[in-house]
Amino acid sequence: MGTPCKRVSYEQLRLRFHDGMSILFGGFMGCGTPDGIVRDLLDSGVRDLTIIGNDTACADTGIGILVAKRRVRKVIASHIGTNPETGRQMIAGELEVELVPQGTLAERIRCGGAGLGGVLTPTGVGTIVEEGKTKLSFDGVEYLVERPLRADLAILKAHRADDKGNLVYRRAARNFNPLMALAADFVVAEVDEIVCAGEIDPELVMTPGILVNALILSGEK
Amino acid sequence: MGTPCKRVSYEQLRLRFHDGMSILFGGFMGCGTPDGIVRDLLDSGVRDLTIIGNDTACADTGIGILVAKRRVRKVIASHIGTNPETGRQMIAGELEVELVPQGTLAERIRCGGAGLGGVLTPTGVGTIVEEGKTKLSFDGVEYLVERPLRADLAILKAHRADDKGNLVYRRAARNFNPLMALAADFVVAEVDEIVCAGEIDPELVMTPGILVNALILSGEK
Amino acid sequence: MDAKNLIACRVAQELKDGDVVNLGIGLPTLIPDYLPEGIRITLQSENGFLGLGPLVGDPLPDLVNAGGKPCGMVPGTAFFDSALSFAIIRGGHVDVTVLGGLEVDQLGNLANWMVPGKMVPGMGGAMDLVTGARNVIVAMEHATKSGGAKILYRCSLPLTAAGKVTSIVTELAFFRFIDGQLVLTETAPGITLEEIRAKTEAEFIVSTQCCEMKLPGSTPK
Amino acid sequence: MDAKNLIACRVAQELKDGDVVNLGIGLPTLIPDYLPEGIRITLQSENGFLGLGPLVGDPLPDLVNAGGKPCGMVPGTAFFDSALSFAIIRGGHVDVTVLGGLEVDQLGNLANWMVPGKMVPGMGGAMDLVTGARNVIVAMEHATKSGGAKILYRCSLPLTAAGKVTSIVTELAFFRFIDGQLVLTETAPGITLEEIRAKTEAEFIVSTQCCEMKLPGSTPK
Repeated sequence: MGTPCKRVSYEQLRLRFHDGMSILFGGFMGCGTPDGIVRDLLDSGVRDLTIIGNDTACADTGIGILVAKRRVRKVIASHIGTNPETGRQMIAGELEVELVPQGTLAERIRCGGAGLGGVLTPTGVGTIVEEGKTKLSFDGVEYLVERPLRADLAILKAHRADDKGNLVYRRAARNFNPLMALAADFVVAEVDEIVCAGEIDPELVMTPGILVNALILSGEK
Repeated sequence: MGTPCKRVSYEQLRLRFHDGMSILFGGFMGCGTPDGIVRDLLDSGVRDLTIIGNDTACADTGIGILVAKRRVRKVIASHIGTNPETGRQMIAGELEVELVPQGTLAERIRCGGAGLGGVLTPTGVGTIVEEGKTKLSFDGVEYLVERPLRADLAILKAHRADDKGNLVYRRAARNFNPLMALAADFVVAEVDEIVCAGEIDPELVMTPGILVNALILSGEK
Repeated sequence: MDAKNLIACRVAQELKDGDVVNLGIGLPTLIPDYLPEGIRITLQSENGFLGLGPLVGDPLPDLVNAGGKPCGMVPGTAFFDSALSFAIIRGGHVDVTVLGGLEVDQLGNLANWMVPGKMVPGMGGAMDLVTGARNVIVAMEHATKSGGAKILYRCSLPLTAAGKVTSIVTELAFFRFIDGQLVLTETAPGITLEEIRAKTEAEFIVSTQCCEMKLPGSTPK
Repeated sequence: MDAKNLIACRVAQELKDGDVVNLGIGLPTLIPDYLPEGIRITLQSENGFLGLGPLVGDPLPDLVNAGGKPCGMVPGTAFFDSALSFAIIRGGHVDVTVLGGLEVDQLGNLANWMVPGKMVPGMGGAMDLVTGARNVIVAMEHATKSGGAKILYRCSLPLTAAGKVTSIVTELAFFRFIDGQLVLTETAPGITLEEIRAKTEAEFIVSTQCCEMKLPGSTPK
């Protein structure tokens, strides 16, 4: 990672795609999802994906298009209601869906990136979410042990990057992106702008560049 | 918290001090510790404190002066080596010290603020840190269950605040401060400057104002 | 005033100056229109910010609410990632969450995220909100479209959380959970106790102070 | 070159371009002076930043290293809180940690944080660093001041972590842990195998490729 700039082309990025891979995707109803990379995943023909993120957006937005085009084998998300294709394929038995409370999803991804073996959360106790999970009680309060999530690839959307890969997200597009930056074997961010190292205020960096393997300049394709 | 400004005087803050209380203090070797509030704790005569933070600085800096002046009953920290008073009182049996690995300390405080019952960490497995703790194994890896830490009061140091209590830390003074902002019943930040709401870029806020009960303007005393 | 606006208006009277509030989609989003004079609340948006406001003028890029729709922000807004967003929610830093319900029962159980075999949108952030917020207000129409009871002896649908509901507001009645018991505290204008009993399956106590619902003003601001 | 500089110089040759490195206090801080031409590393500072550099000119407020001393920063620096700092450390995002040792044993155990009854400074970040970093290099003088062995059959002092050391560099020898076995791979200039055996309690294998330590150049940059 001592190279002068982490910018790559879609061609170079495609070397990281393979059938059956798992992908963490940033975004919340499409806001903060790297649309260019999603479109390239679609164009690449890669399939049997496991996708992990907050929601499956709509059938024609964000990550939703991969579901609609049947490239996905399994979804791990907190919400699928806005994409009717996800529910339809799930009920038809064509798609495996694991629903995870949103806060638990954030913690599980955080654990995956932080070397933690899990967290104890009260969320889901007394509901079907607790099925099959280890439970611990302390001081009379029950908690579920929720285990880490990681993926082969994380695809992020940031607003600005410097050539070392330091990232700045914009407004509500931050959401899951900073957590996913630690939780995959390869991390690529699609960004609107790439500046020189030193041009981003070090206080403002939201994801340190050492976590980012590659940058795609938005709309470059 | 709908009042126009959260700024308080030391006199008002002192109403929150009481003997035997627990205090989370920001800072790392004094950097990021609110020196004015520490001095006021000393002047107030409050004693039998439990203090929780990274280290006890030196005998004449940061939180260290409270130890040196014997106001502390218990320390929970990752490092006490730079303040000879802490070690001396500990060995003499005058001060209880709980040593916690720094990353585990961060997670325990984070759990305390985030409503989590604990985390599973590999840190400390096979060492005396595991004594008395629940252990869980998953996929052949052992983890310690580390439990949350909270306190009656959190004392933070930030660089800028707006009148709603939104905080911006400066450089390496951030450290434990943002975690502690969620983990105490009352949270006060000593700041160098207070501006109007709207004058801090919303992207730059590192601790949302809803978490901060009171602001002390640095050097105000 | 129709049922939804009546419910929103009544819930708005419950909010206190300075409250941090998370509003679910649909009916709860009407609540800010009915806030009493002088009551200022801070709206939390689970996709990662505090300071949600109505959309004024053109949408700003990446400024969307938790429904993915363009929105505004107030001075003093703070953006953050999903981990901090749910640390705030789960950690008890949200004073009030208002959300819809499919079923509520007399144990304070809520079901609002799935109808097995029919509708499985996912829980999104609801399980964490209901588990972590200090006050959980269920704002919903009293009965189903076909006239069936929604306030039950026991929920039949999969739960969102067990025993966490603090109030129920419908177009007919206001119920509070007091010491674990469901208590009717207000009846809507023109509604008789008999009508409420007829449309409620749950056993409830009628408060000795039970009175007519306070609905100040009538038209939204 | 004295022992400390020899050790620092040899460790520096182990670092690869782009490595993220955490250096303990004392001897390890000499390492950057000996980096080969063209090798650029990023220094992680556990108090909360990536991009530590030497102090140039006047100190900046709140810019201190993990020893609390004023330091510099490079272009592209990023600051963050202690939770992210240790997520980076524990999560395997630090390529190399170099730290001193009181004892190391042939199982890869390290003891470097306390001498019961004598010196209990605390573990600080060491337990997390040794648990989480991909490569753990112990850089220390081969024997105690009184000539006692420090590379032992089994550690006698409380451990920092169990079985995590990957290399040991002293002024006499370079050892690597290969498939769980301690292997001598290099001898310092002018040092005989007999001398190393005499000063080492641990059992070790001599690599068939064991050679003289490579120490390019001689004076620090």
